[in-house]
Amino acid sequence: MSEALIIGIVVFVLAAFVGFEVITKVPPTLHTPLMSGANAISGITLVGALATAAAGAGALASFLGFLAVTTATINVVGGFMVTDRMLGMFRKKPK
Amino acid sequence: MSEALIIGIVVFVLAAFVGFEVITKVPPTLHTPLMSGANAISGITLVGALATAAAGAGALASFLGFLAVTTATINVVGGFMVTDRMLGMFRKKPK
Amino acid sequence: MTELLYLLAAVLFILGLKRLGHPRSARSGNLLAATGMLLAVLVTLVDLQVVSWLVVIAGLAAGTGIGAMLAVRVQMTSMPELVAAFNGFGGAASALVALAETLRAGAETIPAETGVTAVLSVAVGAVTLSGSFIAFGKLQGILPGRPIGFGGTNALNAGLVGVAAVVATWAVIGGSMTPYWLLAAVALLVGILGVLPIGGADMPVVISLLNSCSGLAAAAAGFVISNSALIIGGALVGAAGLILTFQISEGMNRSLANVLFSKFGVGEGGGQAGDAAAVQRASVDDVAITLGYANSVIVVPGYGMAVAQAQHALHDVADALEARGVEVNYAIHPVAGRMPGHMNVLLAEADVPYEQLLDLDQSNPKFAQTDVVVVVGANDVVNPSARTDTSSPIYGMPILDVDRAKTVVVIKRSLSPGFAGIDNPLFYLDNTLMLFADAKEALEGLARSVVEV
Amino acid sequence: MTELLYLLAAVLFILGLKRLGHPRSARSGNLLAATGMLLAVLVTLVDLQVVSWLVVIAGLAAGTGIGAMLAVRVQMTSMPELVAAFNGFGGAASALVALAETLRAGAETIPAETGVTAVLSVAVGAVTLSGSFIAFGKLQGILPGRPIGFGGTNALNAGLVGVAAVVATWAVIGGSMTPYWLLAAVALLVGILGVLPIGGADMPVVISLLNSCSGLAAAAAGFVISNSALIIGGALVGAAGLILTFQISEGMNRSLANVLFSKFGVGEGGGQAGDAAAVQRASVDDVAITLGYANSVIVVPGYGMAVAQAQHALHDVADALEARGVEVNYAIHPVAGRMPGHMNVLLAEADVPYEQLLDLDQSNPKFAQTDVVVVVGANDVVNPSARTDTSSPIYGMPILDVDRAKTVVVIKRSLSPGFAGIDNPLFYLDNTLMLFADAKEALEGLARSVVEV
Ligand SMILES: NC(=O)c1ccc[n+]([C@@H]2O[C@H](COP(=O)([O-])OP(=O)(O)OC[C@H]3O[C@@H](n4cnc5c(N)ncnc54)[C@H](OP(=O)(O)O)[C@@H]3O)[C@@H](O)[C@H]2O)c1
Ligand SMILES: NC(=O)c1ccc[n+]([C@@H]2O[C@H](COP(=O)([O-])OP(=O)(O)OC[C@H]3O[C@@H](n4cnc5c(N)ncnc54)[C@H](OP(=O)(O)O)[C@@H]3O)[C@@H](O)[C@H]2O)c1
Repeated sequence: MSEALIIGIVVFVLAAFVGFEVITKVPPTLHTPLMSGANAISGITLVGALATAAAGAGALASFLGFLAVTTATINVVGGFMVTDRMLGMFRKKPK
Repeated sequence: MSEALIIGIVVFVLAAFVGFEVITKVPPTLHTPLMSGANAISGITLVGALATAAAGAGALASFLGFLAVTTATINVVGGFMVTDRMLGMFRKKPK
Repeated sequence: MTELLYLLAAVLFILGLKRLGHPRSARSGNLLAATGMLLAVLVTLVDLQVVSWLVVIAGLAAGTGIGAMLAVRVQMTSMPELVAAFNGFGGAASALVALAETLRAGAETIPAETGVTAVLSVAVGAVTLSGSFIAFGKLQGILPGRPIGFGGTNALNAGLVGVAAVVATWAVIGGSMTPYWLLAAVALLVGILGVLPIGGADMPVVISLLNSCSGLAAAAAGFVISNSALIIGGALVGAAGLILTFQISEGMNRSLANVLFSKFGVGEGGGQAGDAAAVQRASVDDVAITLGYANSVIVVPGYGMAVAQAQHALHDVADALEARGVEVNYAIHPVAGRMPGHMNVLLAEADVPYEQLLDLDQSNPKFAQTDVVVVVGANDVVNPSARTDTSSPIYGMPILDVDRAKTVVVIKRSLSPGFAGIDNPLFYLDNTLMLFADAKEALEGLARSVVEV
Repeated sequence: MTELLYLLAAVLFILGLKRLGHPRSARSGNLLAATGMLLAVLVTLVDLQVVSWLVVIAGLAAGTGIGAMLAVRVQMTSMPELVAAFNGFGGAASALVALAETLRAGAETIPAETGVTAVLSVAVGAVTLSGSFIAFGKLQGILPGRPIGFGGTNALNAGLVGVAAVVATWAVIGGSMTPYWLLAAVALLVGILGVLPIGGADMPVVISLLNSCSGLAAAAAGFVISNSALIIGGALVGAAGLILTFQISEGMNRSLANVLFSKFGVGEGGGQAGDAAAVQRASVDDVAITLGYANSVIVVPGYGMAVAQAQHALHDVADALEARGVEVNYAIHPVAGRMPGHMNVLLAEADVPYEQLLDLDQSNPKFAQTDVVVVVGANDVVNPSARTDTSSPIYGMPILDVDRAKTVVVIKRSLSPGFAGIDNPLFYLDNTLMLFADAKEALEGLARSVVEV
């Protein structure tokens, strides 16, 4: 196994533990926004998509890269915005 | 900054988060055993002590290595044993 | 430096997720996570040797435009399906990253261990994509909400997973692009056939599980391109999403396996209406008198309130009653409506005070001491057969025990069943009055009449 | 492979710590963590090119012998100081690892960034060592338990920390061993002067904080020798220990800063006894009658019960009372005795049923409905001046409100004060009876007399 793979595994396992521990008993009201926020975070794949798109290796790879950036950006931007909108509704508007 | 240092920092931060999250509200009865058990885990420095002692680089370094192995082993062996003894007393003995 | 900034972004994700779990801090948590994401993207753009800026900028612009438009435009009631759609896009992106990277590096030259992670990313990403869009379709009503499938669905799916495993092995050892494309196709099929047989009521669980998958796909893509931000962020969401999935299915009183493989609620879809002669009807004025002379009233809102957008009218009725000295509370069932928290959001929009919202455990002991319960467009969540009828598809689900109140008023348009497609014995009880009307119209009428009695 | 096995060991540590926090799983958690440690050590031994097996084996054997002997031999009442001693050894080991490694690699040749981590490891490890042994001395009674120090202690310590920082910088840029040795010496002094001014009652907090430090020292040593097991394990303990420290000081109703810098309980050490003429004395037989005809009795054990080893006699009295139909419970204050959980351990040893132990929140509402409270060798934890006397050193500490019971019986040898060195107004109340005797003797007498009344 390569060094990079091993380090990746160590980092993955630790981060997964953090993910498990960080979510404690969440009130049902917050299930949807939390799901939506976590979903936006999984759009971190955008960083990978940028790397791929930037490399510009051939038409097909570029096209895939473009698609990847677009879809990932939809996920990120839409995800955080809609979560914010949902959470905004929980707050009483000042009259 | 070297690659190794950066990876070390990433791993350190993630592990610290795990440590923070893993300890939730602990009943006072368990404060002492938990402290004692955590203390035994910090004896992991024994692994480093072994590496140093094994290298055998000169009398002084060897002596320091020997001391390090001894003190770390006291920490580890004594720590886990005394924790177990404490926790054993919490259990009702079967009559 | 890049790595440390990625770590900072990851820390922001962690703190954001943590805060998202608590009512007071949730909004700031979302902002924190978004800040982390912005940081990660900026760092990447600065750090990269960008060859084709055009592709990058076009992609970012298109994605931002589409994402923002969808997020702003969509109706409150459609938010769950929107989350599903976004999630599908995320899965697609991870699969595409792995495909593009394999293509760029050359399928012949990448080492086997990178191949393994690429294959994982493609497979999990594609399942997330197709599964999420089937969920979207079910919630939007494009596809029928009821489970679709035949006897051997589970077996067929198991077979497809086997095929995917073979194709994946081929990809890792074969050294050509063909099996990668094939794998993506098979995985898309697995996602479709895996979600179709699940009833629409369980979609929140499915979406949450697919969300966890999209995290894993991102982490796998991170291994392919050796990027720690993807690995950490993906692992975080993979794990947190899994825990959340268990919590959501627990809130619906279902086990995860049961949700995924049991075709819950194979009801007739449409469902037949009950016997209208057997119920006691009441007019708006009858109900106004009953309410006006009560001491305590509990309102139980359901999906019908959301459809009719009757939350403001409901608040007006409550105000009128409170002006007469009647005590008014709201009992919120955890799965009332079509997404967790649906009722809370709508009532908050109508400025109903947070303190008046009672959850299941708070409200159930109160019904026996309550004069009138008003059920506004709710059905399954107040169906007593969940307590008594072992053959009912919702048997065992904790419900709001409104039948214990002195009088129950049910406001709905007909005797049609709700989501689960089953009849409701509550409607035929001696202490139940049925007010057949659109929720908004009925409540507007009530608000006027209550003042006059 | 080594790295993955280290990761497995770290996972066992994490699971072990998690389980240690819950009563049912605590013991298995400790075993899990110990298994992880064994794994890490074996992996290291297999992986290393050991040059000097003699040094390695001698160290392991000596450490195991000493550690096991101490762990088995020590009295229950001395466990906190034993934990302190072990912790000191751990800190020493981390400092020694960093020193030996710097020596081996050559202080001239190691890069600055390794120097930084080496310096951290030496400094934190040395503070942990000396601080832990001062804590040990205070708890053992070798050093006086009361705070030792003079007005400028905090300032002096701040100055020493400054010196340490200068020496550390010298070490990083200087390229010789001298500043490393010097740093170790200064850090030892900081540990001594930092802990001396802290009262013995706060030692559990101090030990827990030093435990967190020893984790950080191990992590720093891990950076020096680039070992992920040390980094993960050390960071875990560093963070978990810090959280635990806050919880312990919270349990004692103190803030951490207050513990470290305020010289709490500068009382006269010995403390004077109160006025014996002002109290109502009672004999064993008087108390036996009072208890025998009560309906409900709550026992409040304290440090005196531990000293007298009176837990078995206490259980016999409770049995005799229960045979007469009297309801008996035990109220356990979180800091009764000399370590958290002290009373629970002793009562468990005497087979007192777990259900009869009430904590502070459970017992305080009960006292007003209780006929007789028996205080066995407790003092500070039932001192009402914590509620009322703003000048008292224990003002604000939550206490057991035993003075609210109909009758209070206090069993102790004299009117001498307890740990905090202050008099106790409880003893002079009209509803308090003092039974002056050794706790064990008094309770053995009571067990006999209660049967006869
Ligand atoms: N909360 C979630 O996360 C979630 C997600 C997916 C599924 N579900 C499922 O959805 C169901 C929720 O229960 P529920 O009691 O809220 O709703 P429900 O059982 O679906 O019943 C809603 C009722 O509202 C009535 N209605 C519809 N439009 C109306 C209008 N304009 N005015 C007045 N009434 C109207 C309908 O009767 P008429 O046609 O006679 O008017 C219908 O019976 C549960 O089965 C739950 O498992 C929940
Ligand atoms: N739990 C912890 O973690 C911890 C750690 C360190 C310090 N502390 C401190 O320790 C104190 C604990 O309070 P506490 O009420 O349990 O104990 P305490 O206030 O220290 O009082 C103990 C009493 O027991 C009596 N005693 C001693 N030997 C006895 C014997 N053989 N028979 C009968 N009585 C005997 C003593 O009075 P006579 O001499 O008159 O008999 C003394 O007044 C608190 O101040 C706490 O802050 C607690």
